Amino acid sequence: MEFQFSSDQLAIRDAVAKFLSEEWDLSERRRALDDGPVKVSDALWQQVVDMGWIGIAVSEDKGGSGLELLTSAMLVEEAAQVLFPSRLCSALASAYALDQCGGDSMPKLLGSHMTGQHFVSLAMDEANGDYGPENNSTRATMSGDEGVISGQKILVPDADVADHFLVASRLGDKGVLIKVAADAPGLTITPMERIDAQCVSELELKDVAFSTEDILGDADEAEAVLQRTYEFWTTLISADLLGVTTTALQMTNAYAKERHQFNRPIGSFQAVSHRLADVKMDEEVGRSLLYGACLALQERPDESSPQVSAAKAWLSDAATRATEAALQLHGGIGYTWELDVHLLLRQARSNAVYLGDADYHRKRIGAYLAEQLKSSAAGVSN
Amino acid sequence: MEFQFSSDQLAIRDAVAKFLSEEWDLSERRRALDDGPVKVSDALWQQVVDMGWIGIAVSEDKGGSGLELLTSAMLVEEAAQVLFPSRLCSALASAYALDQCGGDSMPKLLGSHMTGQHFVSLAMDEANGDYGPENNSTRATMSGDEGVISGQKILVPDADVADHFLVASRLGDKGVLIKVAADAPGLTITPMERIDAQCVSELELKDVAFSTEDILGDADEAEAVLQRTYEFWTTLISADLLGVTTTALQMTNAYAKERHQFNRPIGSFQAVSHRLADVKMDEEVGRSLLYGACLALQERPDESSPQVSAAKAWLSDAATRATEAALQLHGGIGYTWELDVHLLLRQARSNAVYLGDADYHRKRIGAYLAEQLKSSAAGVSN
Amino acid sequence: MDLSFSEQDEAYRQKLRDWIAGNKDLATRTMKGIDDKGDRNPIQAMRDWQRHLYEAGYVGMSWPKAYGGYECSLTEQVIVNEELARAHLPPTINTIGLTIVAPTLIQHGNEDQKKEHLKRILRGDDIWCQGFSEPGAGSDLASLRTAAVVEDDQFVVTGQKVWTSVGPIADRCVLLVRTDKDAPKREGITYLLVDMKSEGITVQPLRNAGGGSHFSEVFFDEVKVPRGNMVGELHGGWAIARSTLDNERSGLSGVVALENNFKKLLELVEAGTRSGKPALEDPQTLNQIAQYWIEIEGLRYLGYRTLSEQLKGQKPGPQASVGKLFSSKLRQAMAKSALEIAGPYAALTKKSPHVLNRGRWVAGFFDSLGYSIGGGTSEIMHNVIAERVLELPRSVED
Amino acid sequence: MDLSFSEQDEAYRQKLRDWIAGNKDLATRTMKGIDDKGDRNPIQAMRDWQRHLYEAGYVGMSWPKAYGGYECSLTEQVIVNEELARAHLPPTINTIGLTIVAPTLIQHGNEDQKKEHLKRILRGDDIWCQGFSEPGAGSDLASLRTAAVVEDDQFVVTGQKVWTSVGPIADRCVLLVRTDKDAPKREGITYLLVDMKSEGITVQPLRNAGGGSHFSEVFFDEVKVPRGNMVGELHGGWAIARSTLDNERSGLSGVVALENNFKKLLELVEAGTRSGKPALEDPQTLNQIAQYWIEIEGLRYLGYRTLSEQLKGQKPGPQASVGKLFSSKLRQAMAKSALEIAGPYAALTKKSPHVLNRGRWVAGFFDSLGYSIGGGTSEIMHNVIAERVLELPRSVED
Repeated sequence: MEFQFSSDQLAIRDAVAKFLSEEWDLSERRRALDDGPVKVSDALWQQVVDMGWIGIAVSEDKGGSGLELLTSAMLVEEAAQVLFPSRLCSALASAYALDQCGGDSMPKLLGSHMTGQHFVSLAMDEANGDYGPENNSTRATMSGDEGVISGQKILVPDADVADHFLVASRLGDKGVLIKVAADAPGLTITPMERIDAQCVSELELKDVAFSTEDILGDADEAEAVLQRTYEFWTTLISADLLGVTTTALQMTNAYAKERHQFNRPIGSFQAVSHRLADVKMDEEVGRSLLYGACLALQERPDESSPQVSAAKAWLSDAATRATEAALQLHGGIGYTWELDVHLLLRQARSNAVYLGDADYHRKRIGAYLAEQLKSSAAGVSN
Repeated sequence: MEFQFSSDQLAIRDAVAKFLSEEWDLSERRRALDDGPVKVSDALWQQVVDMGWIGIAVSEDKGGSGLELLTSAMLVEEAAQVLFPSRLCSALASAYALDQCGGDSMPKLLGSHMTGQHFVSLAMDEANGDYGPENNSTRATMSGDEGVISGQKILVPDADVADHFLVASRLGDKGVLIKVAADAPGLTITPMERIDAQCVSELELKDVAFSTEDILGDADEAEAVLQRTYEFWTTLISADLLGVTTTALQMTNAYAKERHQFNRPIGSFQAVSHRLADVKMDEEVGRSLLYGACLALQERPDESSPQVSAAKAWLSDAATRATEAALQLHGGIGYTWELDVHLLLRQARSNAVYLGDADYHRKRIGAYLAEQLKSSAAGVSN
Repeated sequence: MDLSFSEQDEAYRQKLRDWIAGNKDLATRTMKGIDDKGDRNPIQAMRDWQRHLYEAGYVGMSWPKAYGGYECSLTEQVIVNEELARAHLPPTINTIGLTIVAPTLIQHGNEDQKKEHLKRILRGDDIWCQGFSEPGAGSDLASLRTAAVVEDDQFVVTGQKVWTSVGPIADRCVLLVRTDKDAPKREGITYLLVDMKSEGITVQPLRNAGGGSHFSEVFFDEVKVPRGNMVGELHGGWAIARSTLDNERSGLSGVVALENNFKKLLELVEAGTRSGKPALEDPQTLNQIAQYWIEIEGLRYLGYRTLSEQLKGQKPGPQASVGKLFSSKLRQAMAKSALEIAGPYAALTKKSPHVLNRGRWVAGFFDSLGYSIGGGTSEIMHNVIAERVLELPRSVED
Repeated sequence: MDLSFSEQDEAYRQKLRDWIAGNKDLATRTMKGIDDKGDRNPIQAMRDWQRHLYEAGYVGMSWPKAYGGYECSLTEQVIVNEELARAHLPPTINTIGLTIVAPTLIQHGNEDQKKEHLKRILRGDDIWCQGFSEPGAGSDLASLRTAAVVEDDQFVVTGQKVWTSVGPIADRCVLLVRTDKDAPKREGITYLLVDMKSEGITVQPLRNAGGGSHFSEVFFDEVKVPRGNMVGELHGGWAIARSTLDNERSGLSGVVALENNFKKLLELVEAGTRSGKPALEDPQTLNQIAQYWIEIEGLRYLGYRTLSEQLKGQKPGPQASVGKLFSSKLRQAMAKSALEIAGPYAALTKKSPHVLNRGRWVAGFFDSLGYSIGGGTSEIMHNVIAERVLELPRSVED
């Protein structure tokens, strides 16, 4: 039994942390709030690619490192701690999606995605008032091997660099992911400005053409590919929320030791220290749930929803609480533009409502529990 | 403009407090937890009656004092502060119901209720999974001037002393209060044991006979009489919750000043003092809402539901929080049988779910707000 | 118990409403930044607006007539607060002058100071800012370090203040300075009135977490302040500042602001969806909305209780901190709910074409986070309630 | 990452399950209070049960073989904790002996003490209670005042202890006494082993808020304790007691208890109504239930993380306080939800014919309130996390 990072993983983590601290300046995010979405420079992205991060969970026979999914989450958590842009998340998530496809073209695309020649992004969230791929209203219709997609996607990441999108669509009574080229006729991309300055866009699809081979996964697998990719991407967002939580706690903890008021460090006041203890509890529970989600995804990807939702629901709330506590406990200085606290808060709030908010994920768990009861299963979990 | 107690009311309050402190020992409640429901002795009840408490809000032409409804709430709050039994609440509520009836028999019954010859109680809550008279399933059917009632009522107070009950029933498409004698054929009374040792019972009604003149209020007023009585009684329960909140706060505040740990009074630790500050806030807001409910009931009884629900919802939560804080902040000693804290907690929890819990009352307000929106009223309140 | 206003009061309210109706154009012009001369000059427009309000009798209502006030009844003041807040009129630009400086001068200033400043404050001739907080002295205000040395008949001030509203446009500043470094920290502070045009003052806008610049930092480099500008005694400034901090209001106008906020939230609920259904049919949303309605009702009735006490001549006590603490919590909760209802659009900036209500909710969210910090953090408000209302022993020693 | 057990571990689990299956009658008999001789004697039945468990190899699993233990692996201990909790078997009666006294003796006792007590603790021959808390020394345990005077070769103990579990049936007691009044409070405390049959000891049951009497007060009136019953050095008792307080467990068996609790809550939801509809169709109820499920999952995975660290030979740190604080909060929230779902029946006692689940929920509610007080209040747990995990400066000075 091992339910923590292996020594190999710890070594990767340290290397990632070192690299990021040397190459990435999180105050870039502050600048981007004024000057448009935050970007990873081509040179830096090529370094990331060259280190093999994108293929870290991709199976070895497709050119990846085949490491367990926890490693991907660990990578994202480290990146989030220094507010490295979400591009890493979408790159990992689309690599995961492509990795599940046989045939010829998808593995090829995956290969060039991993080497940085292409960038594949994903389009899932919609503006229809609900979350989750099961509620998507983007529709694909086919006749023969050809078809068209119509619909609208929002908060699609990294359209500035993506040459392909994997678009979650309804096809008949199934949900599937369909690959669409960024320059496909009928596809309009409009930038959206997110409060954390990440690059997100709206995709408007009007009869965008596709063929059978653009659908990810075989006929009997395609729906599972969409669902698993959603679960995996959601888990990466949870890892991102955990990273933000950790940094918020560390920053505030350090400040509470250093800042004096009334001749004492403010961390000696229980109004401060007990609130930080609550944040610590939030973080520890969140970290545990994230590991649980990774394990579930690894071992039984098609039954991982409850664990994935548990992590996302908890961490959406926890990151919000942690960053709000950070702002409050820093007092006036925490409320200034120059301090990083609001950058953390912006990312936490953005991701808290990304790929399903806490209520949506609790609703999924509620449905799962009700289902369990109906099938009169004796065991609640395990 | 005056939105606080008048000097007359303050004088009454002081007299009530003095009387209760001399005549009522709240540790009676502890004894009753072992030995059956708590009782007010006949002698003490007669004193209460003789002081004119029961008729305090009854109109002067019916022999009461005709004081504003706030005075009744004040009386109940004082009584609750020393955990005087709920009999005062039910006596005031049934007096209020009877006061609204013309004719001959009801004013007569009211008269003897006010002088202590009779005791009239009320039966509203049911076990049908929802709260509020609009959801009652006790049914009355009539043919001519005669009729029968069938149904089940729970948590009916003071059946040990009541000779009549005012039973909330559906009659056709209306809700009404119907007077039923305690010894009426078809009526079975079973005691229920409440965690605060108050005397409550279940009433089982099987074709219990009544006639037109047992219905409270004229045909066009009867439904309003039921609804107003429900609002008034609910407000008195809110006052009871406020009294319990106040005592819990006072006890804990005193203890926090006196109890020393780590060479300091525990009230100097923010974990204690800030929680008490929150309870104080709960109490101040609750008191304000209670006054608002009394004013609404006084000035526009048939439109008072939102204000009544606001007070009940808030105080159900506030009293729960206050008594739980009292128990926690007293530490080990607070968890003992001998300390009064658990008596307050028991009463708070009992009344928090009496005549509608906080969620039910928020649901009423939600419906009111939705209605407001529908009728596209510009103003939210006022 | 009686919440009704007298006939006389209602007549007063009607007169005010008539004034508001008759000055809609003026209000609109002010909000567009057009001043009385017809020039686009937002600051001057706001000064002009305050002067008009004052001349109509709606500014300085409680002040002695001797200093330009109207000596109105408290009820009339409440009516004016309520009606102005409801009508969404422009605010008075000289808030600090009106609520902090003037009450201080009336209570502690000498006759010359009153004569020189009060009328100008009322008319908006001088806009005042406040120099209290410092980077190292936030919650622990009395530990401030901006120093003044007495030289002949003047003070020479050096140091830095922060969180100064209207800094860049202020004409004058009330300033707390340390005049005795060796005394206990509360006994070496002096209260000064400073001309912002004095040499050595630099004002730098301070951007907040939401990106706005409502505040500024003010730097003092050997700024000379005449001795006559001292309020009260040398080293006696702390008690004077403290008395202003206590000078809380009944909060009823704050309730109207919350009600306006709530109405917007209701509109959002009416238009929004939760779980793919209209939000108005979602029990959880309704439950939450109902809770906010309850809390606003509670604050309003709390305001009426405080007002009743004031009408009887009692001074509003530290109970007002209950309102401050409670309403900042409520404001934050409502802002968060709005974002939840906004769903995936919740995280967009006002620059995004997709943002809801032109970014009102996101901006409101960032603003709401400041309410529990500015004007005394929620932690300090808890201390105040614990120590001064509940009379618990102090948790903070100096 | 791997949560699976080795084949060997699974075989061990199967053996245990077989043992449990083969001893169902014994467990039922124990719960009915029938001892090995067939007499109705609940205490003896519980002692017998523990002895059988011990002889089967499921008590004292981590202890050195030299003192009667089995030196099992940590994984085996976890398996036993989980399986015993899942099977709803009777608990071991000598909990304090097993979890507090024995680890203390193994670490700090002398050879005579280990030989005399350890095996008897394992077999349930001696039931131990703990005399630490006093009426005046709760959270501030080190301020205890029960005093022992050294006379010749014995201590003479006078004072009072409180919150003593199993007091009336205990054979022995671990006791903290003050032996030096003038020393700083942590340096004048001695750790004693006391025979509960000693002259001068009076045990009085203490009723709790829920009406039960799980605890007692113990009075000491010039009780003589041989010097050989001292553990460690004279005045050196505090460090010994402290090391036991730190001796927290991975908490996985606590998770099973919460899971069992949650199952009962689900049954209540399945049967209950909210707003006149099945509670299972009420979004608010489902939302809340989902949250509890999430929190239990979180605690379980937290337990696995701690266990992983222990398996690597790391000592479980003060992180365990996170679990304690979190689970007491969760326990209270679940108990409150149960009462809410129970609706108007929520406020009935178990004596009422109408009460739900024979009063389980009301009793559970009162019990849950004790969890945030006993074994270190939630306030103290917050301090522990703040000071020992986050390394913040102390908020409590001694």
